[in-house]
Amino acid sequence: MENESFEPKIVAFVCNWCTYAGADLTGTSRIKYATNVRIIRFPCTGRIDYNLILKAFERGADGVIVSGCHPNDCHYTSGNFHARRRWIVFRGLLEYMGIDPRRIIFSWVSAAEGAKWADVVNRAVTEVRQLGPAKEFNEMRKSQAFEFRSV
Amino acid sequence: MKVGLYHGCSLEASSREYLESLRAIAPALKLELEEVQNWNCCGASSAHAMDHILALSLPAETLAQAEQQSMKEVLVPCAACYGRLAATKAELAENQTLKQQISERIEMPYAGSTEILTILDILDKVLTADVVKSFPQKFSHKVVCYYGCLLVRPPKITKAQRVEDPLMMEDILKRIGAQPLDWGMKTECCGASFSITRTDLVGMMSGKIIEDAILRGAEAIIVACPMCQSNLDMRRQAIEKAMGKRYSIPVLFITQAIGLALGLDSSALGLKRHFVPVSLLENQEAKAVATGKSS
Amino acid sequence: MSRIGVFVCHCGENIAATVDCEKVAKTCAKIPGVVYSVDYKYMCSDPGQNLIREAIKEKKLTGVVVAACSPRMHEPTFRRACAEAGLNPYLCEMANIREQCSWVHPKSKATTQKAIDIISTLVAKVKRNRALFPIQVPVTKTALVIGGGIAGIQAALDIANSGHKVVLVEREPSIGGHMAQLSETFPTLDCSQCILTPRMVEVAQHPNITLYSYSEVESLSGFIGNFTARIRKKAKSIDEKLCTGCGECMNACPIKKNPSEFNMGLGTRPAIYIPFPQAIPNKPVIDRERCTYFRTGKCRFCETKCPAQAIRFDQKDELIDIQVGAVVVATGFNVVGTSFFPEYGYGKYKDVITGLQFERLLSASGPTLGELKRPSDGSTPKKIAFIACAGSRDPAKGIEYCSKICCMYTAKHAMLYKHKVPDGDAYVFYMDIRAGGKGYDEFVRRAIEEDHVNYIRGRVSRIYERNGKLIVCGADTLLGAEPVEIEADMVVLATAGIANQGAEELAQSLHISYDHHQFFAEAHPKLRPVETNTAGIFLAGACQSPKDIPDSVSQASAAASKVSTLFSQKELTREPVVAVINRTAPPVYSTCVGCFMCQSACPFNAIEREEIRTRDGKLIKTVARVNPGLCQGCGTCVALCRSKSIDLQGFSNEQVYAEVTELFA
Amino acid sequence: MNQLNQIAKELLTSQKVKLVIGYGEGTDGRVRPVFVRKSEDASQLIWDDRCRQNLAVYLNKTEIREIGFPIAIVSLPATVRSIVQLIAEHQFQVEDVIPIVQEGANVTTIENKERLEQYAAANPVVFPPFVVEEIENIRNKSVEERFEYWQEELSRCFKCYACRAACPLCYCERCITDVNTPQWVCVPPHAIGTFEWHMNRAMHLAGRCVECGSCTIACPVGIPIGLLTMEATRIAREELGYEPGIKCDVPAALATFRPDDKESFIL
Repeated sequence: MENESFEPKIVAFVCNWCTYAGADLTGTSRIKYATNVRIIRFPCTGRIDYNLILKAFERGADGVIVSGCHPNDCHYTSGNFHARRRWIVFRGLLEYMGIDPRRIIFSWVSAAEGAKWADVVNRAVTEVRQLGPAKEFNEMRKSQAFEFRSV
Repeated sequence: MKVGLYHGCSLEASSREYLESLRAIAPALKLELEEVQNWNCCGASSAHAMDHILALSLPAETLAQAEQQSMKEVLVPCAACYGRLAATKAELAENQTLKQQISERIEMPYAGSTEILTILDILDKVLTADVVKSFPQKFSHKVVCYYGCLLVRPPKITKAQRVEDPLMMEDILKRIGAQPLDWGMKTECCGASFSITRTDLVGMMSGKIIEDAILRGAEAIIVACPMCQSNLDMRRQAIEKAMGKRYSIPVLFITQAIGLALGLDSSALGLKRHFVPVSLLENQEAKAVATGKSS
Repeated sequence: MSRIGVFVCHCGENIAATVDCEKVAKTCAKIPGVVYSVDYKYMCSDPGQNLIREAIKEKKLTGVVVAACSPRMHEPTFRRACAEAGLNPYLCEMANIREQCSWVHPKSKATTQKAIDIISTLVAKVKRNRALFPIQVPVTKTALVIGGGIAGIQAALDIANSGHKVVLVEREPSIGGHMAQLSETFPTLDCSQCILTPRMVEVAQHPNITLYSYSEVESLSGFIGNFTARIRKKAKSIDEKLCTGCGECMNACPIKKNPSEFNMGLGTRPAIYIPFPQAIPNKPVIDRERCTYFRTGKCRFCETKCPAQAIRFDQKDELIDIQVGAVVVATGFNVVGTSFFPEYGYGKYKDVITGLQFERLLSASGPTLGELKRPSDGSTPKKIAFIACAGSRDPAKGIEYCSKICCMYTAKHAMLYKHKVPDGDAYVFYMDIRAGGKGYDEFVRRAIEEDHVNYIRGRVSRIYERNGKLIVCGADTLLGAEPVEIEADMVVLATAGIANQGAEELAQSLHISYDHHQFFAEAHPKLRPVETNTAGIFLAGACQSPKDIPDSVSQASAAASKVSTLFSQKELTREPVVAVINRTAPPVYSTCVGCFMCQSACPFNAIEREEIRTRDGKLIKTVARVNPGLCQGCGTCVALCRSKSIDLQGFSNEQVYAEVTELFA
Repeated sequence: MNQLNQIAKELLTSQKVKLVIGYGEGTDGRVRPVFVRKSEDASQLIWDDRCRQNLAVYLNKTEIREIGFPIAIVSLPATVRSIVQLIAEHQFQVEDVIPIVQEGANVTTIENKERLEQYAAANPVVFPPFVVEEIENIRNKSVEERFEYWQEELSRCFKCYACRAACPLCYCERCITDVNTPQWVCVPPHAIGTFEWHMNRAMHLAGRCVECGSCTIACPVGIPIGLLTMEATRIAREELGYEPGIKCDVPAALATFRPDDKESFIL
């Protein structure tokens, strides 16, 4: 839409047993996808704290991907179920406070879905590119008293 | 039960007896048939081979017409017409742009809300136990049911169960007292449209079907599609030439079998129009089944 | 101040092709805290690992980041290298710049920059890593083997012979599995009973093996070295201690006409039965669905006739909890029935049977005592058509894989048929002959050349019955797809091997993964074929994918050796990636406020309550505590804790926080 | 309110409780919490429409805990629900607290779990009309308008944490805002700092907030922050099927799950 040339910065929080392995499979199958995404590995989606998503946006991310095992596939049996509950509440609150929920892409990607991972990434990049830079957080950051030095 | 009726070309021409027998048995089955106004050809013969849009527009126009007459269900006795109408409905339901294009082409609104039923669907619904109780006699003959192809295929459209070994006709015939026999040629090809260009092939393929029916000791072959009936009945000389034997086993529409159970006379059921005389009672040849010898 | 070493791998061309490794190494050298940054062609090779070991010693590194392939691949390798150089292995992290960077992006500045970004996040993480030490966990030196087929038997014997206790659980009344149903086995044609029964007896008599037949595993909890398995011992209605296996009850039982599962429905068996003569344990079981007493309360003939008064109608299912250290899953496979094939008559023709049913007809202990008789009229079939790939390699039927064993047993069937009925004609319709084992192809050649089995390469399109004969309509593609019609007396379908019933439920209760055919998933098809992703649970036999007896036995022995290595150590060392709830000085003792949300969320019940009391016993506060033995390190509690009182070693809040903020620095 | 004074006196004289927490007359017509320990002071207790503060917040204070359980407490319906939620979160047992409640005309005490849960369930939240209207008006806003609304409201927040102090369910000794390794919540009260604080407060009260309104009352700059925790609880109620503060032995909403929790946004 507005700016086709905008290259969004996206961080991906993924679980080690399914989506991280799926992303590895995307690699072994040499499926290409956009370079905008940086993956951070967690033992399980249950370990992904919503504060990290806030922190990513606060520090300048334009989009966040959160992905893990399909229900019933979790290596720890219920990590993804807990995560899903948190995402339902967190996403609802974000939207209530005026943040466009489409900036966070939630997905289940199993260790066998290499192609799906590439698809999730590419869709995320195009969608966030259309949404443009994270204007809500940029606006909030403008009112910060001093520039943050990386701790 | 009130239901729309789509004739199609063969019901008014080569298989007039199918329509006559249907009309004859309808009152007894409490079946009200309201003909679809100015229906047109369903494109079964060649339209779908030549032009896809034409092949969709023809049945769509008929269905649009039926919608105009606010018909919820339309009975399509001929299997070929059924195939075309059902396929069109399915394709247009999936593809909205095509649906739009077709309704512009036929200059009529097309919603695709009408249910399309085969003769077997309707008979299954109307031939209830108490209706059959009022039948004057039983159609107690040993018969084989021949489905041909379009009645059950393609399964995605017809939603038929047991596509390779269907039992719908057997189930209906049992209700009127018939004794359907199990045989291997239920869905074997009769040669279909080669009937015109390569009658020798039809002779050989339909011949195998007739041969197997005789072998099983069937007194008649029951069909529910004009094409099957015409190949097995009208092409009987070609069959006898190809097989080098004479066969006098008759080929009846299922509606005619029901008509006989209702005690209607043969002219009402159009039995006179058959190439192979339908004389079930005197026809001994079918009884001397063992060697398949014939006069 | 941390002294981090960054080691960038070329991985031959795999990384270097699209990532400028020298530039990456140079740029990473400038990251604050990095004192050594170098790139090398093969980091995982010995010289590569030496590079790390030397650097640790010379530069006194406090942390290492190896930028190469996925940590799922070589994290253990590099952590071991660091440990050998004296650096705590958990101060070494891997940056995945191959699978998740070089392989998935074209050669460009952005790709190289991405590699640098990935490394800098891991450097930020390593700066906050702490030295961690493996947790020592006691190992219960007892193994649980689920499934009493040849694979289960072999695994149980191997483990028992290495001096450990084994509990073997079999769902059917007797062990033996499908192999017991076979007449003779390819390629040597030795009789399956003769080679199997001694092993079954060995299992029954082995002091280390406890056999629970007619029982199922209901649930499994705990983790490697410390599983608790709940076994449901279904009521046999027999007191096994008193019963001598004399068989009087079976003769007395009036309800004879029950289809025998062992004979695949061809023969019959009484309501109180043993599946086959050589059954182990050789004690009958009452089939409560068919026994008149359980339906109407009458009869009880077996009770009157039993010399040992061993019949117990009121016997109840028993639930037994056992502690085991490892589990071998050997639940075997099943074959598709004839009703699966519309084109072959939906299973309505009696003389169209499956390979297993044909085995029963060939077997001396079968329903026809080894005499080949047609199920329909009992006559000897003079012409048999064997159809290979019935259901297998058929995506339209949803079974796209090859079941691996059918070509061999079809050749065997044809050969045994010719031995029993020399003047009979055997036709085999096949697509390709897959006889890749030792002595396998020679076996098939023998069937063709010596026993004159007619092999026709082509599919069978339809079978219908005429005049008591089965008309098999096929085509011979080697003779120009010329139609072939055979009037056969019997047709044997080599039907597809599929997962056993209940495989999915078992996998879910054991928490092991399975594929969309319900075959259990091995950890790595090439490198870890007999392990699952769940530590301590191993696989053997056809439950992992259809396979023949030699493969099942070798997998069983492999799984057994894995169990033995697990049991060889006194204690099991476990990854120290576990959660820890903080403790601080008095008077606070811990920032945990005892809401115990973590306790209800923990899937492994690893969180306990700890009462902090003064020296005179007055309760100060109740806080949560993590049992490191049970905690699997999923971290659900860490993200859940409102007061941030729990942290996960290896993925601590500071580490993941640093990774995120570093990315956008 | 002599019924209340009567009950309080009896409880104190019979040593059944060591303390009665209630409302008393404050300066110039305002009401203040009163902590009665001697039976003769029971007369200080009053109960009229001015008494709206949720006294359950004092049950978590260390000074009160040192006096020791059991403790009687004058309870509005919201207070009872807070007590049930605190019991569910293992802060104290049912027998530790004796709520004094109004049932119809008379004042009684609750002393067993069934009655406690039954009373909590029987008196759900009733929002005054102006609150209902505010909730509606925010809901009808678009995402952008809501962003403007909250940015404008939260700009007045200077992080005095009065809301945290007033909330009975905010009983952490070291709050997440006090954690600086790592610094989860930015300390200064600029736009991002307040956003992160209020987002965390709402997430921490999701499925726990009994909507007593104390936080909104307590906010010195009049930000309707109660709406945030009410939204969190609305999500827990409508999408997770979880009602806070009515059952004593149910794990917290975000500490359990249902395999078929509905969501429409996960690819």
